[in-house]
Amino acid sequence: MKTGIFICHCGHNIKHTVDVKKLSNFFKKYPGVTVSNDYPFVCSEPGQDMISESIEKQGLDRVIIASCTPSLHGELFKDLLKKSDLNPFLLRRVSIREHCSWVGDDIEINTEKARRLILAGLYSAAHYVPLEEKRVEVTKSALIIGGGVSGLSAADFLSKMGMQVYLVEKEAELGGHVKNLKNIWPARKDGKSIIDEMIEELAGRENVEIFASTTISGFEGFFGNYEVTLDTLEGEKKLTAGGVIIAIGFSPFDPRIKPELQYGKDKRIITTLEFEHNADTLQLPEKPRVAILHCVGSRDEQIGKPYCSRVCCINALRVGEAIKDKYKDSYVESFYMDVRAHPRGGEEYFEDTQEKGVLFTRANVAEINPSLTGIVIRGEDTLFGEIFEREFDLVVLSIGMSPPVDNKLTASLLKITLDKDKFFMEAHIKLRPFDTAVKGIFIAGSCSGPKDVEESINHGRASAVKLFGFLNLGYAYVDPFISYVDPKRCSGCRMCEQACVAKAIKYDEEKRVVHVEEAACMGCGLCNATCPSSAISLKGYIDCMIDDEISAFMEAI
Amino acid sequence: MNKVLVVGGGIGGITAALELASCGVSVTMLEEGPSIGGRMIQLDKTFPTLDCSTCTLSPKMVEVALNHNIELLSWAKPMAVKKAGQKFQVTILKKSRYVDIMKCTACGSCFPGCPVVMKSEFNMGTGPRKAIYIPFPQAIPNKASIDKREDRPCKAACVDACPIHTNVLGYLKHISEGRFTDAYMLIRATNPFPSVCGRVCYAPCEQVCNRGQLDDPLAIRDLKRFAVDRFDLDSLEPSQIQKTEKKVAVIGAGPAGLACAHDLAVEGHEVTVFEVLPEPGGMLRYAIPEYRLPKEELRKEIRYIERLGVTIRCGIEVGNDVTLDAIKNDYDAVFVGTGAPKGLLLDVEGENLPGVMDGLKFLRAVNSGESVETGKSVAIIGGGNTAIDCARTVRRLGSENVKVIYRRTRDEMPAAHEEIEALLQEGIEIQFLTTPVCFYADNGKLSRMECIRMKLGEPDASGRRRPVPVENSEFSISVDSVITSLGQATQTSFVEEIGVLLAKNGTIEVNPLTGLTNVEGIFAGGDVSTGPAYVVDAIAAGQRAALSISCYLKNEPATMTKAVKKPERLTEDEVVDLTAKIPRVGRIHMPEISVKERVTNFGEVAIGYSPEDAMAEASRCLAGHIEGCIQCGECEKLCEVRAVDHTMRDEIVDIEYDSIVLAPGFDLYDPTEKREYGYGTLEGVITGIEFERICSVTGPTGGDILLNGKTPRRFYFIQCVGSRDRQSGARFCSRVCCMYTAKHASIVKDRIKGAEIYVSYIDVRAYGKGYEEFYKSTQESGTFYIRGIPGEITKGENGLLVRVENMLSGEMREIEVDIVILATGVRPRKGTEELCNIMSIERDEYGFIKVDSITPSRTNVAGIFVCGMASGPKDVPDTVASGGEAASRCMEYINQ
Amino acid sequence: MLGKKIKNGSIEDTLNRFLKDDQHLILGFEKGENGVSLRAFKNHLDHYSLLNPIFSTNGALHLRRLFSKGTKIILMLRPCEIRAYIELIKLNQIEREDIIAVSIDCLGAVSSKDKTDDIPTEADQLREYFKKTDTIRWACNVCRERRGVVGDAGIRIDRDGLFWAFSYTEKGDSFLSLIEGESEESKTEMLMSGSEKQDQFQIDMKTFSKDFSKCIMCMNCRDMCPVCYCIDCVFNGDEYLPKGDALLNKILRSGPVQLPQGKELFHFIRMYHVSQTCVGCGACEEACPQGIPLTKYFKGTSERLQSMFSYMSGRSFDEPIPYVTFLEDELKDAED
Amino acid sequence: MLQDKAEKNPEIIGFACSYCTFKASEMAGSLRMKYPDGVKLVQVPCSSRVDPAFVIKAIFEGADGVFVAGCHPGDCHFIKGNYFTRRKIAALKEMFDAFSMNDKLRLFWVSAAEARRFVEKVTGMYNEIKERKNVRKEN
Repeated sequence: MKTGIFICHCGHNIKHTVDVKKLSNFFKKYPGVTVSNDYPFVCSEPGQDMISESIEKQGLDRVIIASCTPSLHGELFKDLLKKSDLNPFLLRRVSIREHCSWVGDDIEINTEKARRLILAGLYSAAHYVPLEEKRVEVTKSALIIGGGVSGLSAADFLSKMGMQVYLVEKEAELGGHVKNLKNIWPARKDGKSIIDEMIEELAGRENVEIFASTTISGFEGFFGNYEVTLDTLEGEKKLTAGGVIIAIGFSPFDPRIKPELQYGKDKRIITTLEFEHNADTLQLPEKPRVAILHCVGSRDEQIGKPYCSRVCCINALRVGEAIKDKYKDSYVESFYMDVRAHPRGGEEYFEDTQEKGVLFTRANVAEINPSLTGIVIRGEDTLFGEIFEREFDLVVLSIGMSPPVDNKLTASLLKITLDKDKFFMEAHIKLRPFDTAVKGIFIAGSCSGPKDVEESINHGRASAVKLFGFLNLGYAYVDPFISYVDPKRCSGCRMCEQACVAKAIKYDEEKRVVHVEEAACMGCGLCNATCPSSAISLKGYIDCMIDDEISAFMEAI
Repeated sequence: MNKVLVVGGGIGGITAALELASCGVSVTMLEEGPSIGGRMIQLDKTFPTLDCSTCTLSPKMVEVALNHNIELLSWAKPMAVKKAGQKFQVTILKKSRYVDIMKCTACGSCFPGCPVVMKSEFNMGTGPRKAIYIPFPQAIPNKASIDKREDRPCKAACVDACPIHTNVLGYLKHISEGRFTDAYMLIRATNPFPSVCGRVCYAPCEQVCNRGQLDDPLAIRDLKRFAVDRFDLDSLEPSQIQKTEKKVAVIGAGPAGLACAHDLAVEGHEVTVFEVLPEPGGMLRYAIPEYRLPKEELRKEIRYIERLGVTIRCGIEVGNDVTLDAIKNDYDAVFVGTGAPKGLLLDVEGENLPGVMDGLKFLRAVNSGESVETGKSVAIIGGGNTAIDCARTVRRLGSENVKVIYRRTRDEMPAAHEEIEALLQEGIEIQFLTTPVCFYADNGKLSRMECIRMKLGEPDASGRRRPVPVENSEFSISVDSVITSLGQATQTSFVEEIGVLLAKNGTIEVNPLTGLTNVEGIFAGGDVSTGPAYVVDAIAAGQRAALSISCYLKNEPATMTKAVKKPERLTEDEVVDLTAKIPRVGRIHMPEISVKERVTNFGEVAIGYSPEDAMAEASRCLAGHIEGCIQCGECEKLCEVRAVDHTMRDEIVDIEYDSIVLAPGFDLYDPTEKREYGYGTLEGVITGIEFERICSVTGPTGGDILLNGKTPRRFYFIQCVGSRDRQSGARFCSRVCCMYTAKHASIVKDRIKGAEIYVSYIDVRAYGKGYEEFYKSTQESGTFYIRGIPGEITKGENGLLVRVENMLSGEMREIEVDIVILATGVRPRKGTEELCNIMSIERDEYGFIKVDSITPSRTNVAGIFVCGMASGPKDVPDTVASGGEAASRCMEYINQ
Repeated sequence: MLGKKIKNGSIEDTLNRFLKDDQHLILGFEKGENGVSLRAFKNHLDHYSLLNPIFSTNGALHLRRLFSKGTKIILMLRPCEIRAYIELIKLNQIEREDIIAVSIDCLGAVSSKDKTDDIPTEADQLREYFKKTDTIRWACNVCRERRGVVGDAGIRIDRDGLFWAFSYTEKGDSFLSLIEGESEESKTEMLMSGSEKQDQFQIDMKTFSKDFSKCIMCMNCRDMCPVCYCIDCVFNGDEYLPKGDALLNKILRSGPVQLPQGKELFHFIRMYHVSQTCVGCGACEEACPQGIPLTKYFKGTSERLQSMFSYMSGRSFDEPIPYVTFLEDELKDAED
Repeated sequence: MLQDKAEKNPEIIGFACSYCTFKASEMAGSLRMKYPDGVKLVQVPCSSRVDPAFVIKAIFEGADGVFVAGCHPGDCHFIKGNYFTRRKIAALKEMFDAFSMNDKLRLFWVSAAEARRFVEKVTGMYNEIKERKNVRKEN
């Protein structure tokens, strides 16, 4: 082994509290070390030249640079090794600045610490092997589950970009819930026209295959090449998809779960969705009295729906507005907890609706009693602290969004997780809101939690562009720091497989050992730490590297 | 490869850029500030999971930096955009950062030296930063930049005039802003004798001070003394030094020798100083009188040098007690700084009479505490500083009739102007154009001196007019003693033994830049090589020699000090311009002890400034008048990789792009106009984002929630400040304030046990995933939610009084709290308007970029897309989704 | 609870009926000349014993890496053996499909090292015997589960000395169906109740070092451990225990080492590896030629560590091994 | 090199995840915060990479203390890794506890921004171990 050690002074930053000369002299005599130099600025041009010259002239096969923290000068030194025809993964950076010279004052002590840090690097690097960013072939096709506005948006983008798209819809017709909405706020458009436009676009594209009345019955494989079995009207169909976007939407809350709402027992009590459908055919007196109840099936811990459904306040406003527009002399009262008119323009809409005459009462509704003349609502006005009892001709329940009916099935089929509310769980609630833990599987739209049309479109397209980024080349490069299995050692206990968050480990029933699907591995090393016989190892962090680092720190080897 | 421009480096821009890059597009990302990260990186935690914002965002930022498809330009913004067909011709302004990012190692060595303290934008002004800075440790690019906004009005002639290039601008800036210790440390960085120079320097800086062209030059020296007086040097611990195991001998413990020893010791060499006199200090110790330079001040400086590890061996005369050759053999290098300790002779009859004394010997005797009898009438011959020191010393010894005899006129007197003034004030007469010709004794004791009048003739070699005796003008003066002070000479015979070359006048011949003599390993500097000069020149010579000795010991070629720039004057135009801008303010003089009092003892004459006066005087400095970098050059000195380059110029480039994604982000509403809340006037009323920084572990308090150093216990949060509010022109809901308030409340609950927290709200809009639950748990953990927005905040007895009507109970409450946090709403980012104007993009009534809800990133210009808060308030996940959506539209556009 | 009473001799009949099929096997105990021992029966069984008063190895050890299907096997073993079997199933070391695991109430056993000829094999006699002598193994004395309540089915003894068979799974039902007679409610209390809780294991490193100083690193403990299932142990390579040149290198670099070296490390790491799967059977101690009190350590630590996750090795087929799963809301005070 | 000096002071090995704790330690460095030299870090991609065997090995090789530090639960860059870490290290701590070595192993959550917390945690651990060590020596 021919190791080159280059110790940076970083001007005074390291040299001031670390005896760099002593270190370089120490390592000069160390077995396996061919070059040991200290230099004022290793990152400077002459510093880099010194390294590449040493690599060429001395034939170094390991390079250790003891300088600032590895995250600084990101690719600089790696590129340097590449230029010198040395695999960049044979480089070891040792931080003797952020982790040594800057955090201690005593030269002698720091020098000793730096020595051990470099020693650890040296021991560890002895186990380094050249690594490659491996290329894996991926299928340039996407499976989109759910033909609602989110799924359609994703399909629209991906097909426009030339990718093969398989759009699977459980219902006979595409369009999800949006197609049934008459007046989408704030676009003020008919939902059907929006959907029709999208479908029309897709229909003309050769690379789009739409499977209506179809469900997924089988799902195997890994990122880049998922093997999917569809249960279509024509029978089973198998296809390969590089990635999947799940956009199965939501199911409307069923108010029957709360019998006190009297829903289903009286025709005069309807949901916002029904109002959308039947707004024109509703039989109402000339001066109708209409009550709108907010938060039906939302913010209700008792029925296990503690979350806010995000869209129902706006839906309630739409109902109020529609009635006021049609019946100028109507009496419309909205019973709410908080008016969450948060979307762009929502607050203004709320104000406008108030100006149109819709009353907003912050209330706890206690009872709904249908009577002959109307429906009597009893409750407490929480602003004035009064008990009220009023009669209405129509009660509209602004229902929330519940998880999609197929949530559990899909989750277990695709090996993804559900959150506590049984929506799909995102990889990170802030920065990866439409990703799952499994690479290449996305959750778009309201299947991961309530969303309005704009947000669902954003989700659909954003997950599509991400998937496109993964697949567009037809191949993908795999991070070199991933796990690999030594099949001779593997006992096939499948503990790693159970623990793997990325679901990147697959068991071979025949050989009774596991293997790593490289494209799916995230490189966390959990499997490595889980395997008692270390049959699975994380490249770049294999056991003996870390063991030897410990030994170097303890001077025990 | 298609090219896309992404404007803005917040989470929206980062998302769009990363997505585009992964789709194989070449992305240029413009960030107006020094680092990407936007608002999100300023957050301490993110709701509803209370994730650390830095942890989640910084990997993304690093991804941007490492992605080969993304070119990141910080300090850059578009200036003009022209649509050419489907493409865009974009003119980009690349503001220079004055730091070469290829060289900068983010070590931060430059920050402490920078004298310009500014409010940190990253910390929303809750903490300071320097003019050269990295906004936060995780910044991308993690490189320093200099906040230079204006050109310096003066030419910093002071720095050029100073032989040791003291950072005058810098320490004046520090003093003017009350950072006296920083000022001292900055002085000390180049000067091992601040207290000496603060007192007895001849201040060449003041002579060239550009302000002097407007009114009076700055009192640069006196301000130095002020800084020195406020610092206790004995408490300064020398920093650790790495030893080189090289030995250097310094001969002569005067300013040159000690300065040299100081710098060599800092480099880690083992230094021994040989001094012939019983105490170190040279002329500073033995020639300059106590009333000008108290000896204790000097001792402190020398003590510090000793604490650096320098050994000073007094009472050893090299050449006598030990040979130079022996020293040369024992040490790796030798510096000779023996000065010019010999007084010159007058060469007139009677000069050897008792009662006629050499000025230097006289001063040495007095400074050594010997009693010297001078009698009643004393004449001092000479016109230099030493002569004046002698005269004033004699006056203090009790002689009543003290005269200075000088053969030319006052204009030719080499002594410092203010010294002459002080002399005259103390009642000492100067006889100009006079020179003694003979001394007479009575009973072996000096009694009389015969003088002759002179007149000025032709100029001599020194440029001064040569005095010529006036014939028959002899007259005599009765004197008890005479002190001659005619100039000094070197004593250099001891160096000849090893063959060091001497000049005719006995000075050692050296290379003036390196101090190297003709003998290898022997260096010299100060008066011994130049003949008598000033303290600061000697220090400079010592330092130069130290530098070349260090190089010599490392076997490196001697580094020549940078070519010295001549001090520049303001041009007349500049003077006119500045006169119009800057009001005339004369110098504030340093107070002195009254003449009556001062002549009775050796107490120091100058008393020193009060802090107020010092700050006022220092703030006259022209350089300090500007905002941002004052170009004092300190960072340049401190940067070892030479990454600082003040000469960088802004660059303007034209690049063609296929599409543009705008993600300029947002600002927060400035609640100053809401007088009822007292923001900006009442202490303790702050905004949410300021509170965020105070909470943040990366913030100015390291995560301790402190208000004026104390932990507040009672908190009042007010929501919807500048949102849902027609008054401030914002009817819209800002969408994030309800939740960030809940987050703040839960952070407070977590960090301050028993904190009392109130939140005023209209509606709690906890609409996102997990938000409602988070709001609930905040409420359940003991945060009082009050429905109703306070009418007024006033100052109460023990804090702030919030008057609010709780709409749910109907009661009017007056709540006393320690801190009020305003959940200020979202506004379009400053500069969005300009950005839209150059791209002809429409905005809505509030100034957000206009979009449509079915194609939420599409603007009115095809090919330009928008994401994030620029088109209206969004929380982080919505921003991420919109970033992706914008990228998707952008991909479609460029693939048409 | 509903179960089947086992009449005298009926269990042999049942098992023999089962063994008539050529593809059927039984793993159980046989009374022989040298006392009771573990035996795999094919075709027919004689001298069958439900109880085995002598412990030499854990029966599950022999089932490791049993993957073939088609041969139906009934395990008639001690609870600790069935528990080890269940852990091995979780570890995918046994194909469960054709195996019925029956745990039998265990009265305790004598170590094979202390075996004498007078040890009775019938339940009531055995009880008396253990009352009179103190030869019962320590591991059995502190056993966590002596009852036949684990696996697919269990054979229990009631206070009247009657044997009962209970089913716990579908397979257990099929086992019960082999036994003649109808299921009935067992009204009498069972002889054996749940084990009393043992004191938490607590020791210090000094004692540990002393106890293990005798170790010769034969690794018999590992080899005989039913749940130490790895086909290639990490301690076989040079990584932890350098040998030969690797050892020489180590000595040259850092100085003298004690030989055989690494024994404390070996036991400590093994203790962690089996911490969730150890059934406390004491097979390791049985195998130790040096008489190191291994059970104390392995059983002690594993019980402490299992209780953290309310886990008990071999209690159920469905509980995942704690290290491969987690709850978001747990171990709040784990952080220091 | 400095045998006698090093021997007196505790040696602590810390496993730090790349995304949070190691970042915090970098930040501590760039802010010139001070902490004892006895603390040395092994960088791992995720705290879940830490095999308890490493910890055991470090202790048997003479480390006076070991800490495993990662992102706060829920913050893991690898989504769930640190939940596994928490289980494993908590169990290992329990095991150490059984052997009366509970002072030797710690589990910390330190986010990328928490440089000060990092320094406080490691310094606290170091000082406690040092104190205990000295007490032991005196006895």
